[in-house]
Amino acid sequence: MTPLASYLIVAALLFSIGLAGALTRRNAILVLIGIELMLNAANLNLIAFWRYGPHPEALTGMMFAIFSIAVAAAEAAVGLGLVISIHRHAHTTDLDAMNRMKG
Amino acid sequence: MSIAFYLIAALTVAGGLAAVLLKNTVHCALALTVAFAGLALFFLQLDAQFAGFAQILVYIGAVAILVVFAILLTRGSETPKDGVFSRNWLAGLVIAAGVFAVLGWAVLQSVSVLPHETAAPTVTVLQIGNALMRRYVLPLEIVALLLTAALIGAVIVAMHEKEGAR
Amino acid sequence: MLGEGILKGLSETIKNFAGSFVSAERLTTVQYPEQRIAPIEATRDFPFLVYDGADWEAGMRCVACQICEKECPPKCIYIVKSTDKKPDAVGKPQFYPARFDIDISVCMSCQICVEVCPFEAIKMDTEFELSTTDRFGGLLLDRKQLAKSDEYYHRIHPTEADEVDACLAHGKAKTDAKTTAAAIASAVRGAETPARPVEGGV
Amino acid sequence: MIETLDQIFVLLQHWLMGLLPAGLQPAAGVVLGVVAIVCLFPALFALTTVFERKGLARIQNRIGPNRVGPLGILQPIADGIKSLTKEDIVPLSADAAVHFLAPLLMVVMVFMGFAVLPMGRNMVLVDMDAGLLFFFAMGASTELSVFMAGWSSRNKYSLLGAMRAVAQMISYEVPLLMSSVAVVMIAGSLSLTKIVDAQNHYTWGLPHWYIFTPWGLAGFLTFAVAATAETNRSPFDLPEGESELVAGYHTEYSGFKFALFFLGEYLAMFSISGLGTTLFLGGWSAPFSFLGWVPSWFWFFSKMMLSIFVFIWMRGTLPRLRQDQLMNFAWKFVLPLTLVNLMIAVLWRFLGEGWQRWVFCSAILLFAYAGMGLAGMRRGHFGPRRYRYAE
Repeated sequence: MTPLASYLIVAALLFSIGLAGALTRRNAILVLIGIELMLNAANLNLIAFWRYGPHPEALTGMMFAIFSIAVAAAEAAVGLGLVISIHRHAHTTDLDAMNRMKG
Repeated sequence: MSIAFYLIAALTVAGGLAAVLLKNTVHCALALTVAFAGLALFFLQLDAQFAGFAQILVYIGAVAILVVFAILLTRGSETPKDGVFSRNWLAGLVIAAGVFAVLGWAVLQSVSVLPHETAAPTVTVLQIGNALMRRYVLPLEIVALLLTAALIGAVIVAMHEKEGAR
Repeated sequence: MLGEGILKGLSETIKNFAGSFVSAERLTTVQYPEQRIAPIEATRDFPFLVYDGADWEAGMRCVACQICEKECPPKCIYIVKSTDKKPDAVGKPQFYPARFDIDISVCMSCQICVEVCPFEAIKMDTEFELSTTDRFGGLLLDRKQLAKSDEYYHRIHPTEADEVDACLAHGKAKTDAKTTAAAIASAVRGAETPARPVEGGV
Repeated sequence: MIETLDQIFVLLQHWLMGLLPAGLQPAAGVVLGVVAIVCLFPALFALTTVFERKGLARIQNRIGPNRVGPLGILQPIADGIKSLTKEDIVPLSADAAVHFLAPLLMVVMVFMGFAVLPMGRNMVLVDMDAGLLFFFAMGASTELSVFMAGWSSRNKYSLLGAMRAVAQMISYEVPLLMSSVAVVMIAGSLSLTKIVDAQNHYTWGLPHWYIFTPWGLAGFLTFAVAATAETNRSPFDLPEGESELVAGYHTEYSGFKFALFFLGEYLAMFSISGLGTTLFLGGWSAPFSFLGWVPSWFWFFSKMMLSIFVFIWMRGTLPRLRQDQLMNFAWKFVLPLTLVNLMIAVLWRFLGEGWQRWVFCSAILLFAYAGMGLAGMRRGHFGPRRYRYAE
């Protein structure tokens, strides 16, 4: 197996773990944690492709990863702000309990 | 592959698994930081120093702290009595397994065409800065705008009801 | 201007820092076991029992009236009254404490025992180095350990001791005067009507 | 001779490496450097604790510890023996694993920061291209250990202290980074050795340290404020405010684990002082060109210890801030000032040589400082305490 393939497998595994977490946990914060893991797996893919790609000096993959890190930080801030807001409104972060469209 | 790769991979995957499986939410957040640290080590192994340090600074220094703050603010550290997994956890697990199967199959199918070991590129921070300021200046500005919007948005979303109650 | 107070404070502390090296009178503390500050006169910590004369057991002013035992808020005084009477310093037969214990680990130095004592027998000490390795027995003082001479009392609290002496002398003078007056009166009465028996003196 | 003295530690390392077979030499070099750092800074920590106690005592017109050894110099040894032999208490309801990991993580993360500090000419463990970023990444990780300590103790004071500490460290990390960015912009590098090299030249015998420029002075002051808050030192020691929170996040720690936290705090102080020295005070370069013969590592450590003295001095002077004053100060005064300072640094870079840039930059900075300070004072964000009900 080439090094790139093993990185890709690890990234795929991490992505699936994150997806499973996001889909199966009840707590909204845990869902966000799962999404963060998925984003990170994608970052690993980007960096691995950059490193073993044909033109590493162009920095495309690395730039993509850096921007993705910045975007993920924004996503986490807004997501957790939403969770806190929902908790204040509904007094729970259990997603199964939030089954109504009405506030 | 070197031993270091397997060690880091084991650390990262174990951290990720613990983050989605543990009962206590704060433990999940701490396990998540282990996964983040493992990923940062991966970045260092892939000669992406800058991205690795940025990963530690942003994810461990900010996102993980944000997550634990959110957990404590929402009293999420108490384990709920009716289980931590949602009602349709089986469906979620099947979907995730399916996604992994597809991804893994795709990777294994393309092993033969994937490039082999290449020479390590030397990337200085100066090059990254130049790239950010020349070729990627538009995305940089957009990210700056997005971060500002996110900052204001997060503040407004989290503060809104308190202002209304006053 | 902004930050001026911080600079002022910093200059003040650096003055202290440097000054404490050059002038010894700046130093507010003493090197305790070697250097000691004499206690001020009103110092008080734990009670002790005053005795007159040379023999602590004979000269004990305490007559085991047990008022202090009753008044003590934390109940740290324990007294056993004697069954017999012994002559006190002036030769008058009195009860005396067969046991007089003060648990100084309980005592709160309130001085109430001193206030209520009608015989000026219990006073406050200035001795504070009482630490022992035995926290039960070592801190329970019996009457021998508590007994301190009148001279010691005069040494640690001179003004207060003089007042007490004056008060005692005054009381004694009053009683003396009463006894003498009664004696004279009875003598006079006896001279007038020798047949009547002598009435009680005091 | 002078050259040898300057490079004595480097030569020592090379000599020790030469004793080993060639294959082991690179690894041995790193191990030797790590061992040197791991031995030196805790020793410095021990000395600093006794100097801090004696310095504070002198500020309060006392003598300070003087019983153990001559002038009390052996006091840290006595303290060390005491904390090592004390019972290690873990609360029954505590999260044992996290409770155990928190002090270790803290000390390890703080030690990592020393790896990129140039402590003398050629004396840097890893000359990283992104050294400053590495330093801040490691510094950011200590926040998590503080949270872990506070949360795992299951004690309200610990948790409150930890939340205060984390909020404070996050708030002051922004001005800390921003004031360093000004230096990075002027020096054109994230590598700490290159930053020192950029400051290590002289005109008329005087050095080109960044603190001797308007933006550098402002940057240094904001950096110092942020560094004091980042290391939880007085007057920003709210996380450990003993009048409110017993001992903050290490309330439930005793014995050796408490000693590790104590060590971690002081090491953080050393590393942030070293960073400030490197960024603004010319690192290991001599203050005058005629003093160039003095070994470079001497200058680094004396500058570092001087900043430690200032830390102690401030601790002996300033009263503790209130939580709202702390946050207002960070977000409404220090952060805007660092942002203005970034602009000033740009201006400085593009105004070219000459007296104009000195005047312009100083004037704008003074105006910003006075304006923001007075506006904040008038709105009561910081400044003297006002009581609503009592006067």
